[in-house]
Amino acid sequence: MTAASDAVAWVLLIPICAAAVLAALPGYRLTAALNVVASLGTFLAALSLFIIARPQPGQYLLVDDLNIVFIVLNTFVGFTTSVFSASYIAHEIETGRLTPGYLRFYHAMYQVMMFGMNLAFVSNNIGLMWVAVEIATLTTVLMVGIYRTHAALEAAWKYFILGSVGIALALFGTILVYMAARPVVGEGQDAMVWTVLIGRAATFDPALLNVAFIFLLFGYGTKVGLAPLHAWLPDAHAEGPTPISAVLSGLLLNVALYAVLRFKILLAANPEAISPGPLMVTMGLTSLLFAAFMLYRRRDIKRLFAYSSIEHMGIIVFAFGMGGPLANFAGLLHMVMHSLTKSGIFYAVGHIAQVKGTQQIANIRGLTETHPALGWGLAVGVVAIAGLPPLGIFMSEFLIVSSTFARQPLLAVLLVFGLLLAFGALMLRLTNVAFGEPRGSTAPADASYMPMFAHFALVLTAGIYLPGPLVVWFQHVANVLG
Amino acid sequence: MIPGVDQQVWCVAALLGTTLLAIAANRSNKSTTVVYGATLVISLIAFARALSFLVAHAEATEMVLPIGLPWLGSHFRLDALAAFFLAVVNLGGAAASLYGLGYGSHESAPHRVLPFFPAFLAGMNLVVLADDAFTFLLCWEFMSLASWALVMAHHREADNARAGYVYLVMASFGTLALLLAFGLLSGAGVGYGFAAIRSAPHAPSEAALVLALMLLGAGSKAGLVPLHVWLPLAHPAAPSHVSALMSGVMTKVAIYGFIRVVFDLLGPPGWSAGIVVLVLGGATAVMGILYALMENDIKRLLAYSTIENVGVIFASLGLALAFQANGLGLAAALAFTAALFHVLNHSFFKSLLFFGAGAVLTSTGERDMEKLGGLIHRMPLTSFAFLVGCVAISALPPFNGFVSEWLVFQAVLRSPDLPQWGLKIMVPAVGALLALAAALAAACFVKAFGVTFLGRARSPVAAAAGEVDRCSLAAMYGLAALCFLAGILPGLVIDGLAPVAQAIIGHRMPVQANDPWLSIVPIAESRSSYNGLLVFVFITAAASLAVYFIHRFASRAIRRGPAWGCGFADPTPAAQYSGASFAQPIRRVFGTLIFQAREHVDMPSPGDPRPARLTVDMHDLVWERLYTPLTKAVWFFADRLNQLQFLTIRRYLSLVFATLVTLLLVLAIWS
Amino acid sequence: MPNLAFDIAHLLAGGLVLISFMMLYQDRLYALLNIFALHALVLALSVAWQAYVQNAPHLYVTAVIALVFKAIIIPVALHRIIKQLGIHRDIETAVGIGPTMLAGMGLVALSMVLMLRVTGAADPLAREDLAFALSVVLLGLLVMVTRRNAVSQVVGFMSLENGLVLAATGAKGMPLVVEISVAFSILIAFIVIGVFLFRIRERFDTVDIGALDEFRGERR
Amino acid sequence: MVVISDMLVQLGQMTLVLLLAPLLTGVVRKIKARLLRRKGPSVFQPYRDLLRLLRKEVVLAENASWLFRVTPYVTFAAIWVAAALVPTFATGLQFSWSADLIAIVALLGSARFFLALAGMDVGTSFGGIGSSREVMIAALAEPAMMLMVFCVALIAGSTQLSTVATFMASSQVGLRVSLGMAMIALIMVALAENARIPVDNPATHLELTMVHEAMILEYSGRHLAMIEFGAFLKLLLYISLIICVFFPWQITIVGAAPLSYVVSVGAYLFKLALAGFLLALFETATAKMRVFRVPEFLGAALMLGLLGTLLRFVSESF
Repeated sequence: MTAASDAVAWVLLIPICAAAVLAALPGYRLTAALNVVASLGTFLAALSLFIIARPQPGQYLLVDDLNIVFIVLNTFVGFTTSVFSASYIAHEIETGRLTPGYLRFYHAMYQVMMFGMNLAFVSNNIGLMWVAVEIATLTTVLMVGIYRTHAALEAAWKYFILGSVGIALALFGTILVYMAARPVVGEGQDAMVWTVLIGRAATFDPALLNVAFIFLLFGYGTKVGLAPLHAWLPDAHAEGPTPISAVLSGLLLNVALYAVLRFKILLAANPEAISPGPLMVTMGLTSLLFAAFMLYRRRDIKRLFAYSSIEHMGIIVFAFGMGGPLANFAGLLHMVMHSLTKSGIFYAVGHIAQVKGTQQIANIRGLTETHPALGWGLAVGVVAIAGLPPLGIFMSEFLIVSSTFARQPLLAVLLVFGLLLAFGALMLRLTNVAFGEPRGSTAPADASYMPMFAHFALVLTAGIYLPGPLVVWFQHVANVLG
Repeated sequence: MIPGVDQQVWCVAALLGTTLLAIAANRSNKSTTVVYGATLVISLIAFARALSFLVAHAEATEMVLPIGLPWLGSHFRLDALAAFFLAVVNLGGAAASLYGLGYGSHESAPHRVLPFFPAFLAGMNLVVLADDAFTFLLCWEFMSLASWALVMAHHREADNARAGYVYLVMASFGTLALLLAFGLLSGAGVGYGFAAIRSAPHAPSEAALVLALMLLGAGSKAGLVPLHVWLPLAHPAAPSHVSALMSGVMTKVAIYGFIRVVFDLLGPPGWSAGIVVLVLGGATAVMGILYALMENDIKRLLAYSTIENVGVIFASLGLALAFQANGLGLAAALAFTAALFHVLNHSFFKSLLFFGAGAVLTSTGERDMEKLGGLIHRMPLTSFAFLVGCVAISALPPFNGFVSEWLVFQAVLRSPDLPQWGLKIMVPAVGALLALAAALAAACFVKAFGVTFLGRARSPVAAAAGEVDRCSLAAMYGLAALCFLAGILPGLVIDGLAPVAQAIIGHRMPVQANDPWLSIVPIAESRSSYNGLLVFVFITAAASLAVYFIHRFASRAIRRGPAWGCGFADPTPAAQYSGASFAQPIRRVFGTLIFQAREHVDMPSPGDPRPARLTVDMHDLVWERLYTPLTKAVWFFADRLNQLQFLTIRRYLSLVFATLVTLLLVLAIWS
Repeated sequence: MPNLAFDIAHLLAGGLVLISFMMLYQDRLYALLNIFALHALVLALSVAWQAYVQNAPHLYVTAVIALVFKAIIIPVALHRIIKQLGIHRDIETAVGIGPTMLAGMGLVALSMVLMLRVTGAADPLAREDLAFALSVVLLGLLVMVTRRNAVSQVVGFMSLENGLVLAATGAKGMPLVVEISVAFSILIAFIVIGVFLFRIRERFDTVDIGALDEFRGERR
Repeated sequence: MVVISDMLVQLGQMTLVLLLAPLLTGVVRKIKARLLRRKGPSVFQPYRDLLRLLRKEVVLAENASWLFRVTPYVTFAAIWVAAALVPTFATGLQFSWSADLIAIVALLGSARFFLALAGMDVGTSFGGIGSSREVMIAALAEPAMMLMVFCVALIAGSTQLSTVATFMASSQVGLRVSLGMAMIALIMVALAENARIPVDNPATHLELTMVHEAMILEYSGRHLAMIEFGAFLKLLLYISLIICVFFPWQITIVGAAPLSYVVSVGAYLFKLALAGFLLALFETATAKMRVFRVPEFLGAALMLGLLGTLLRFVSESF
């Protein structure tokens, strides 16, 4: 075994082993610390993939330019969220919303989920990827319902049912891809291996691929949260523990998106198949516009940002749908920035909701006065997510809009309309929450600000300066995406 | 040392550093002095460098920083146009900093102002320096963001929160319009660098679209009607020195953006574009000043007056476009110079007036003119400076406002040279609008000064007001002196603007320095000329002569007595003419149509002890016809779509199923 | 012989589609469960036939799972749930039977149109199989969408899943088929347990709108 | 030499307007009185009034500020400078290039601006009424005036009054519709600006109907004298302007023989007297209109000005 395949193994082994240990250990301080350590270990292992030579793609595992971006992002946000989670959960234990027993379950599930997501990224087998995505989904279902309140269970149930249908559709799509590949590649394992498929995709049957892509787009798109498949997303975000909301928005959506992208590449490699672009553009725009309108009537702060995630997923899918080096680059950048920003926002929102004892927007006011760090943190986050400079999302939106306008002016106008709508809604809420006459508790927040500010610092840096190697990398990936 | 772009960028870096310093020294009580002191020094240096660039007719310099858009870098460039606007920005910045040194000490929440003030200045500097689309937009929006934070400084007042919100949404709308414009300009592989955009050919249809988008984008920031609605909300909400910057300087940065893209990057977009800009400018000027006249909040009045001045500037830019499209270089240079001159002038007197309003605000705590009055006795120095500002902005000789207005009229009078009938007829018509706006402006500032500073105090706070601190006064008098100097020595300014016109239009106005007696002669002496200095000397001489003779040979006795009150002795100050009543004749003339103003008189019959009441019902039609329906539409759709949040799982599944089947159907039919 | 293999596979798959239609037609719960058991039985036969034809013994495992779990355990469990929870025996349909049947026809036609475009390079067995599987999947979804009753929705989901298994086994040499069928069985078990645990009598979403207001703070 | 003679002409012009202005008003008043079958005061009565006022002490309202005291001199000076720049009997005045027609309009605007402010200084309702009505009238009169300026300037190709007068005196003008319209516009503006009937009544003593007089109600003594003098000058200025632009016959082009100066002064005085007679005749024949009818009156002037400007293009194209 080479060092490289070791690193890949570590990325998968650390979470799964940690999950086993965490399921057995009592005491929340210890488990929280262990959770952080395990997440850090996974992150470091993933980071090492950057440095050392990559392993040859095998039957099951693969590390290439595309997924390494996702893995590193995934493990990083996983790590910061575990830090946030430690302080968040401590508060939940104090207030008695969670019992230590559930906590053990929570930490174990956290690591299983990380395992599932990492596996989805590194798998070279479309079947394995499907399994991994489903593991990640099902664990989050369990975590969403962890509070055992009526609303939480309802949300989890909705998530579960809609997710299951999504699972089924994605599987059907996967089978269809296998069927398309079999006459060319031959029976058995090989016809599901990604590296083999992509090499010979041009000779696959286009009709099968077309139908397959629609099913895959629907199956995985349910998890991306594209409208009208989004229904589970807002409730799951709003009712679960906030670290899970952060992970859902920041990571799980990316996992599903990654799967969609993989199949998009596959489809694009076949000249006779329909081009996936228009389909993705349509769904992206629909999601963007729909979510933008939905933002206006939100009264729950977490559900607000959940809809904002739908909106941004719409933008990202739109960008990838437009294709071309510039839009793909922008889409990738947007995805990374959205993950960092949105999870950062959820860190802030988690503490805010704890301090104020409510998630109702109407009951939270004047945060910059009572809790300057949280209030300004949230303000920076919302400003970032709304696409204002000098933060990273501005750059990606700039590239998406300007590159689209030159090619499809009408689409760009619609896009801009959606962006402006969403901007208006977000700023309306921010104005109420961060400013004005303070309302609600003014007790000092017992919060860990590090994860939040670390994320925002990264986003700020990226908005002004992207390191050269990273850019080259992204550009390369953008070219791969076609 | 050759003035170059690197020095300007260093100044910006220093400003950003000041921001960090202000964040770090959050609660220190010295921070006000330190921050404003630092911004004062930096702005002065930047101003001096920009000015020396203009005077030296230096070559444009460029630099690239490895930040911003990765494969492009951040391009910065200092050319004549940028140097002029940098001078405007930094002079305004320096004045505001000086004013802030005094005014800032009254600030209740300095930690909400200090960090953003230098950032705002830096943002405006950067917009002017930017030389690629990404950097430009980034800085543009950064400028908006910083000023938004300043608007939100006094966030507890609900009005301010709303103002900030409207402002930010409109700013974002503008930025997105600019984004589309740049998307169009940089399309088809041109790239985002300004140099590349400049050299690429642009089709006429594209040019028209870019112009429309620029009018939306830069126009919304500058305050073109009907995109102006945020301006009278946001500018007054900020602390006064920031209001001065926003009104006096930030709108100029927006105009810079318009000039940079339309004149420089796009090339002249045809004469019909000129008509559009011209008419929009004229309409904006009249509408803006009418709004101002109806206003009784002194800062809002000033903000509306900014809209008027922006209209004047756009009208003369439209003239420049029209002339340039027809190859009338000299006339275009005249109109363009007039626009720039007005940019400079407006930055002087609008800052001055906002400073004055700020002084009144600090001293009385009141912005409502109906509660002020008689301040000329309590604040003599402030009132004199404010008076200078009022005279200047009313375009009265010998101050600077008149000179730029005069130049605009001279440009209007070149309209017979234009070949197109539309222009021939529209140009004098817009000229009439501008004349109307100028006359109304005079009326408006008679009201502003008269109600605020003259008469008797209408409230105890006004009666107890006192003079403001020296720093504020120094800032006001500095600007007042500039208003005066630019008014009596306009030739110097015009010569200073020559390199800008040369660079952008390709022509320049004749050299004025050689004209006798420091006159200005835009075209030829037989055609028109003006000499502010002589007019000033004549008036002074004539007045002094009269004073001398009368005091020497006639009477100089004075007796104080009660004012004539039609037989009523000592009526209350409430019996004075108020701001609303002052505006009433003009409201009757214009208001019925433009504001749908209706007066309702409730006159009790004799013997009825009720007081008589007059209520005036006015409507802001732009809000009611444009923005309210838009907002309503958004909320209507939001409400409708919101039903989707409350479906049952089966219905959600049906949604998924229906979409899936639809797509499969499309696939079946299509392929 | 190959002809016979094809004919039998074709017959069984077509039978599945037919039984799906019967499910659409049913408006009695117990009858629906019985028909589902039949559905599972036919699936088991079909899978077993594929195992025989493809000479893939591991598929027998899938067949057994289908037979034991879906044709016996689940219907029995659901029978009990219906009794214990006292669920109405009539199925509340959201759309009338007639239109539903028509829609079902349309869906089958759609699947045929989509799948028969596939070039003959894929062997006809797989092609027909896929067309039938797609029909079953879509009909299963249709059942889920048109029925208001929780149990019948579960049944719809299971018939959808049967379609997946049909497709997977029809795909010659596809790996992981057994694992997938096991995973799905567990998933279904979860759903059934969920129905039982949450006492979902009539619909998946028992939560009334008032509760939404109360818990979500979102108002219509 | 030329410079000195030019200077002399300029100085002569300045003193001339100063001396003539009260006389013109006196003449108008006299003619009006005669038309009304009254005997009327002497034509020199305005001089006497001025002298009387100058010698009296000033009664200042308690609340009056420095602005109130400065304004009379400023307005007087501004109007005087403006009047001195309008060619009366000779073009090419030494300093005529220091301000063109637009600047003259603006100078008058300055005078009015300060006067309106002074009206608000004391803090009574009458001053306010006067000021607010005055600025309303000005807000309409000024654009009308500017349009007249545009019309004339577009025809003459210059805003310089000397050039305009020279051009108009030359034979290349002919009769033009647009010029006629501009002239009517200018006359209407002049009536409004000088507070004449039908816009305002200079002789009224009922506060509520006053415009100009209400504004200066608080003035007395030498201050009032200055303001009155300013008003005399303004009337002269407008009439001179009409003469200079539309009837510049016999105006002396600079550098002509001394005799021509005498002729042109004579011609100027004749034209002035004629204008004064017409003004008196018109004022006697019409009644003052309500204040809120004034916008319509001035709106008509504005329309005429605009029409004149537009027709100018039409007539040019023939």
